[in-house]
Amino acid sequence: DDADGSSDTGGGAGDGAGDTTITVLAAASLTETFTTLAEQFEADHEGVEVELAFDSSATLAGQAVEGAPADVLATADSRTMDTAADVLAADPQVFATNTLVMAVPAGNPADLSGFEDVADGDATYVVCVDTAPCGAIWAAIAAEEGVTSQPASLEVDVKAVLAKVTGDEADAGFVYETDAVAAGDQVETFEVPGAEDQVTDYPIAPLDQAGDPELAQEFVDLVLSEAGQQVLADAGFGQP
Amino acid sequence: MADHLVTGSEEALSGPGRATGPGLHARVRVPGRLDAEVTAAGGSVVAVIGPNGAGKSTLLGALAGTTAMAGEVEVGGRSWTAPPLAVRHRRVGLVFQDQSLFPHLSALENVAFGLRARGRARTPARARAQEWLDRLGVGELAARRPRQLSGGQAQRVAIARALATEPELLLLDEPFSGLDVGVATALRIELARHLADFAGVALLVTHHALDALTLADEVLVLDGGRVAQTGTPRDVAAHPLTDHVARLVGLNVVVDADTNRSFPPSAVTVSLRAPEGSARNRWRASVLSVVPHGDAVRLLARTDGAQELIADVTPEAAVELGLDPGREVWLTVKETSVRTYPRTASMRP
Amino acid sequence: MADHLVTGSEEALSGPGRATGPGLHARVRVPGRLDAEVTAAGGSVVAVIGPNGAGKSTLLGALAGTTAMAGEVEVGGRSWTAPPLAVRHRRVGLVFQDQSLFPHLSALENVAFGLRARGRARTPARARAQEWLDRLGVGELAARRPRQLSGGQAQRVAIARALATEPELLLLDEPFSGLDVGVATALRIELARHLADFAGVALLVTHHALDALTLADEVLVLDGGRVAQTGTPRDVAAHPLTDHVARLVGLNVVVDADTNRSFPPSAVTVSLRAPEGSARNRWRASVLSVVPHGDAVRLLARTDGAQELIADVTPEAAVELGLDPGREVWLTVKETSVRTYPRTASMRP
Amino acid sequence: MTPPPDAGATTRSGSHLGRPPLVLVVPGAMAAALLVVPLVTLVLDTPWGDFLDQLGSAPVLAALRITALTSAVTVLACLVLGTPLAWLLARVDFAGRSVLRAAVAVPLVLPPVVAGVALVTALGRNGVVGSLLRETTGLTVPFTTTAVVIAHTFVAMPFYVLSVEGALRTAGERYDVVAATLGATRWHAFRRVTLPLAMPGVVAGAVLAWARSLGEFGATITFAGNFPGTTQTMPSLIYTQLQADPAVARTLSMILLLVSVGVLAGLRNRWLTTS
Amino acid sequence: MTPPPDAGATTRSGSHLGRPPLVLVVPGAMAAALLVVPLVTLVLDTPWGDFLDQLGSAPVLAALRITALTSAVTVLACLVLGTPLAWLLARVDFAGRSVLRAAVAVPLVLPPVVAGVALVTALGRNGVVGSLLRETTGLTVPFTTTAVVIAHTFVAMPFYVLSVEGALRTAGERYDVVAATLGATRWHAFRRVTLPLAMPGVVAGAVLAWARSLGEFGATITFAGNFPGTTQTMPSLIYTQLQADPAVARTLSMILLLVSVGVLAGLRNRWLTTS
Ligand SMILES: Nc1ncnc2c1ncn2[C@@H]1O[C@H](COP(=O)(O)OP(=O)(O)OP(=O)(O)O)[C@@H](O)[C@H]1O
Ligand SMILES: Nc1ncnc2c1ncn2[C@@H]1O[C@H](COP(=O)(O)OP(=O)(O)OP(=O)(O)O)[C@@H](O)[C@H]1O
Ligand code: MOO
Ligand SMILES: [Mg+2]
Ligand SMILES: [Mg+2]
Repeated sequence: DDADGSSDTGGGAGDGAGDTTITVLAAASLTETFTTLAEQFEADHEGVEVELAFDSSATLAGQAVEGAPADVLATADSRTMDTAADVLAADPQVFATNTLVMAVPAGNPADLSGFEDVADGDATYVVCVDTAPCGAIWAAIAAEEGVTSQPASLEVDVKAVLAKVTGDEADAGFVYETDAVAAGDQVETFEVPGAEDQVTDYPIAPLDQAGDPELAQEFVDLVLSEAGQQVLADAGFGQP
Repeated sequence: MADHLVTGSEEALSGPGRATGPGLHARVRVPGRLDAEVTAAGGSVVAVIGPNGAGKSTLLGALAGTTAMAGEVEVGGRSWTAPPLAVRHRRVGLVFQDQSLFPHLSALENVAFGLRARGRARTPARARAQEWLDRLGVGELAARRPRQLSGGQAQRVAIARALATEPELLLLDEPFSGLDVGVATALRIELARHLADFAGVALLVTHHALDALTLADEVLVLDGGRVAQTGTPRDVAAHPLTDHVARLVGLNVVVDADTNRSFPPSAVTVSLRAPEGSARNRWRASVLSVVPHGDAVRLLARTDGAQELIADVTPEAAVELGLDPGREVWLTVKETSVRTYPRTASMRP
Repeated sequence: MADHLVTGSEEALSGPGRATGPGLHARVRVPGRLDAEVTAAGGSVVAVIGPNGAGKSTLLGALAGTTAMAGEVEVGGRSWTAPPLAVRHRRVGLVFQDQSLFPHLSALENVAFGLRARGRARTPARARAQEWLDRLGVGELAARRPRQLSGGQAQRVAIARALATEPELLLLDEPFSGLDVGVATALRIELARHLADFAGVALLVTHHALDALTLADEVLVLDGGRVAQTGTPRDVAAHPLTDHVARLVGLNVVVDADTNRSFPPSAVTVSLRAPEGSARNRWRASVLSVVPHGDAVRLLARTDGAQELIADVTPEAAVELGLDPGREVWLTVKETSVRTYPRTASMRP
Repeated sequence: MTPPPDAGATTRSGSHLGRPPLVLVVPGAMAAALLVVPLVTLVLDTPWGDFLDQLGSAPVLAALRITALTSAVTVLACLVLGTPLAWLLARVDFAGRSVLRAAVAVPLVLPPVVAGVALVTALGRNGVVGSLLRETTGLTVPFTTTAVVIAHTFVAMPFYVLSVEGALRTAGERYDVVAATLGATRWHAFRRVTLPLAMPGVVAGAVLAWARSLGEFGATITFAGNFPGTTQTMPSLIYTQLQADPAVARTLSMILLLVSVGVLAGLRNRWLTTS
Repeated sequence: MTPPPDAGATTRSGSHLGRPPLVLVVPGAMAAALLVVPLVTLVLDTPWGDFLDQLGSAPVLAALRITALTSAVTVLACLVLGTPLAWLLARVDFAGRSVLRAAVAVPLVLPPVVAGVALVTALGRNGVVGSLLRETTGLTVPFTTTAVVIAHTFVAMPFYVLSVEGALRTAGERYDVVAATLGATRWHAFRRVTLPLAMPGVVAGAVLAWARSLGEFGATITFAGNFPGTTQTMPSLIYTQLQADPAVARTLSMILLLVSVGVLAGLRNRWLTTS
């Protein structure tokens, strides 16, 4: 593969002390955990720098296919990972799962008592659009549970849902467990019935165009390692 | 530049309590360009003459309110400066030196504009505008845009536009320039008729003696931003105080110490050899141009002292003397034809 | 409108093989506005006169290439129309009727523009521009923008701009309008001097008889978009074929069947009672205006037949007869003073 | 302006001035290529097979309706509110004018999502203005079609105002003065003189604003949300489809593109030739 | 233009024309409020505490550098390429002019992400032009700083071109004709007459393009990616941070906003007063 030329450009960005740079494309919901893991990786590998690019899974997968100078791809669902199958150096491995919870603004200003108040009440609530992974899960649960009310908005990603909740623009919203954890005391959560049957998988894989395939694999290994799993668990991710 | 700066005493003069009749009284100062006082009775026409850059257009702009000035303007007994009156509330009819027709409106719409702006309904405004265009001989061009008009046609539309609003103060900046002689004559008469019934004051900027003399009751001579002379047209024509006026009325004026000496071109005798006579009335000159002038032939010559003089001779004499450009001649004038009066120093730098 | 439409036979006339000397030959058709032929020898000055809307500016625009035309233009033996020559390659010096100075450039930069555009370096171009401004008496205004100039000052800058590029064809559209008499006179002389050395052809649009007569070798009279008369200035002045020219040269012209009858104002006698004489030379008229004219007094009167006539009388006679506007008078003219020549039907609608 | 010796009386605009120089044609053509080539390749790359199916589908029709409605109202808001603002900036000398002028340009600089956040801080139900509104009238702005229009107007208006201000300055104040001497109020002069003379700039500004409104989704989604039939515009729909099926998203883009090019080509040439 | 009786010779622009009418001031003020209020509330809502920390952090400095660089180059590209294009559209009557004019406006209508997709189809390494480039020179465009500039230019140029075209039309062709009679080539006339007279529109267009470039991230991320130090601009960084920590994102927005307002206020008033 002759993408090495362009990977130089990407590598050149690491204007720190490192001789080598690996670039990791990661779903936006992995921002905090992968930042921590990258630091850990750098500490373990003298002279190696980890560049992180976060975006929606679909965008990242598309970039990987276009030959983006990157070494590792981690997405928030298997379907998007499949769209990048052509450029994966190894089979993707699931390293984490996530479940949907119902979040309400701190203090629960709408006085909701649980999922039922939303499912057939007149609360203003938001969910992900069904083309996003989180939205697909919501759609499945909503069908299962016979939800009759309409959401106020179909947000493009889970962070947008969270923002509507923390900003108290919506009375409730359906987000991942990890997002609720990250939001801390800005939100309160309620369980969603049937959520445990609708977990989302987070796969990871090294890329064909990796400048240093060994390092790429080592990063994947770190994520799958016990230490890596601990970081993810702390952030609220489930174990695969 | 202070905008409409009015001192205490000036205020007293133009205060609301003091009506001074339907005329115009103005003291106008535009730094570096004009410092002049104008007074005119209601119904009178003032010709404003003076060389290029004398401040004529500046005066008109100041009165209309489009040029910032200090001083005061009082029209029809009402002050336009204390408190300052917005341009649009000054009932002026202004013919701009460059016409300034609205490029996006037809001739008719241009003339109707002022009427519409002052609240006239569309149909009567257009009918009135059409009347004015007809009166100025451009009625059939009503639908044209300014850029589809010739210079003189546009000038006529501009005049129609200024007159149509029936202003209190009529400001005409060279309204006849660019008009053909026939139209100019007709327009002079039309304007004279219009002005005869006109209760307000009209200021007419012109470079033509004829306009000043036929249309005006008063002449205001500007030079270098100051008033050089005022008077009736005949007065000013007979005793021009500036070279400019002398040339305008077709007199020769030579300066002799503190006096002006003026004489008509017909009083000048042209000969080929040095004639007798006092040196004061005798010049060696070279002919610059020779043109028919009525029944006579008019000669323009430049003296050795670089003074330009005009002389009228009979066509026969012109042929006899071989008066072609470049010819060296002697010019003499009888002392009896010379009018002598005090000279006012030109105020132009 | 066809752009530079050239028919086969016209092509033969103006084809590259056929040099006709350094003059101007043009046949210009602008539909609805102009259909005229102009021929002028190199070095000659052609005065273009005619009433407003006659097509004078259109002719100049067509020659400069700024107005689309059909026909051909040949200057200095070279065709400008077959193949069409771009405006910028036509070496014209054009004084626009409305000056058209670049508003964003100073007077100096305006004049230097043509020199710079034709490749002169900055410093010499500016020096040359300054010379021209000095020559036209506006040297000290070099740094001013057009809107900071008076009308006459701008006019002079426009003339300087047109002359500075040393054109092959000089097109002057009322260059003296708006100029004060002194400047206009000086400029006429300056221009006459310039034109004397000028190998190309100059076209001068004017509404002033004086310009036509002093500056021109040829007069081209336009009327209603057609050539009404051509000839030397004296010829045209002596036998005006259109009312317009008659008025321009200060003659009275009355129409009698197929003939023009012209007579000078001095040949008109004014009386209060009906005089003897043939009816043909006698009119009842009412005085429109009375103005000094040289030593005489010039009277403008309108006859019962709505004809305007001018008469020159002595100042004494004017006082004696009480010649004020509105006065009813009789005008007579001796048959011996009347010149009769064939009338050309006015081509204006 | 006085009648010229026929500057502009020629049959074909500019042809008598000689051929356009290479030094302008070459970069101009490069610019055109830069803009046109990606569009052409996008068109070539579009799966046209399901174009008609998509065009007829309910969510697409709903999104087209919302888009047409909100972009039209946005242009109207720009014309009604933005034109006076441009005029104030170009013609009236008031304290703080240069600050306001800079402030007007700021929404241009904000990433659309941040613009949405700004609108939430102001008009959200807990926003400074929004909470007041909610307390007094019980109304909330977000998640309504009105919110879409507000978001579009916030994002598009600066384009309109800057463009019109530029045109007003180019046209100059000269004819305003002439109108005043003829007794026109500023309002009369504005309607009958200032605006007609600046019309090419107004048209350009309206096109900019309309186009910006058509393409906007960042601020819209953040402030107004994304619900079919009320707040989901074509760009929002396209964006969400990009996550799921890029091919469908591309077809949808083509629909948006063709509709807007049709309107642009139709309206704009009409406007430009009459003005 | 001939010297007027001093339209514009007054001391304060417009003051002699009377007070601006309420019918213009009220909607103008409403427009200003709509644009300014959200900005003020955004400023109030910003956690200013860590402003300086953020400003000094390496990713922010890198993103600011990339943003400054790419937006400056974008404006340059607009000036150099877009001005001739605007001139061609305004002044030259060529076949397909109205089609080109519509095509130029299309990138305005595309949602930025779709614009990015279009660029990929053209210049991506499998794109029509991109694959050719790759075969002949071995170079690929995406994921480089050049790609950022191309994306920004693609998105910003239409704003520039439309604005300048509007100004050129407003200014009219009159003085071009005068210049031609004085022997000026079209290029000389363009530089010395056409462009100076349309300068307010050029300035407005440059501000539009610059601002659009500053705020753009949709097309950038899609076509050029989002890599710190090469392709991550401030808006991309803000977008990324919005996913992680909205408070930080807001602080970053403030940084972008303040920097750009500073530049705008500084440059723009200078340009406008001299032109
Ligand atoms: N905007 C301006 N700024 C500075 N000076 C100006 C401005 N406008 C005119 N002037 C100068 O003021 C003087 C008076 O100009 P004004 O236009 O009143 O002259 P004018 O008497 O109308 O001359 P003309 O017969 O040439 O029209 C001139 O010297 C002119 O150069
Ligand atoms: N762009 C145009 N479209 C149509 N008609 C025009 C256009 N420009 C001028 N005309 C008409 O053509 C005729 C000739 O105009 P031109 O400007 O040549 O007259 P002119 O002889 O220069 O008159 P003036 O002495 O008034 O300047 C006029 O009747 C005028 O109305
Ligand atoms: O983590 Mo996502 O792909 O932004 O839902
Ligand atoms: Mg003047
Ligand atoms: Mg003319």
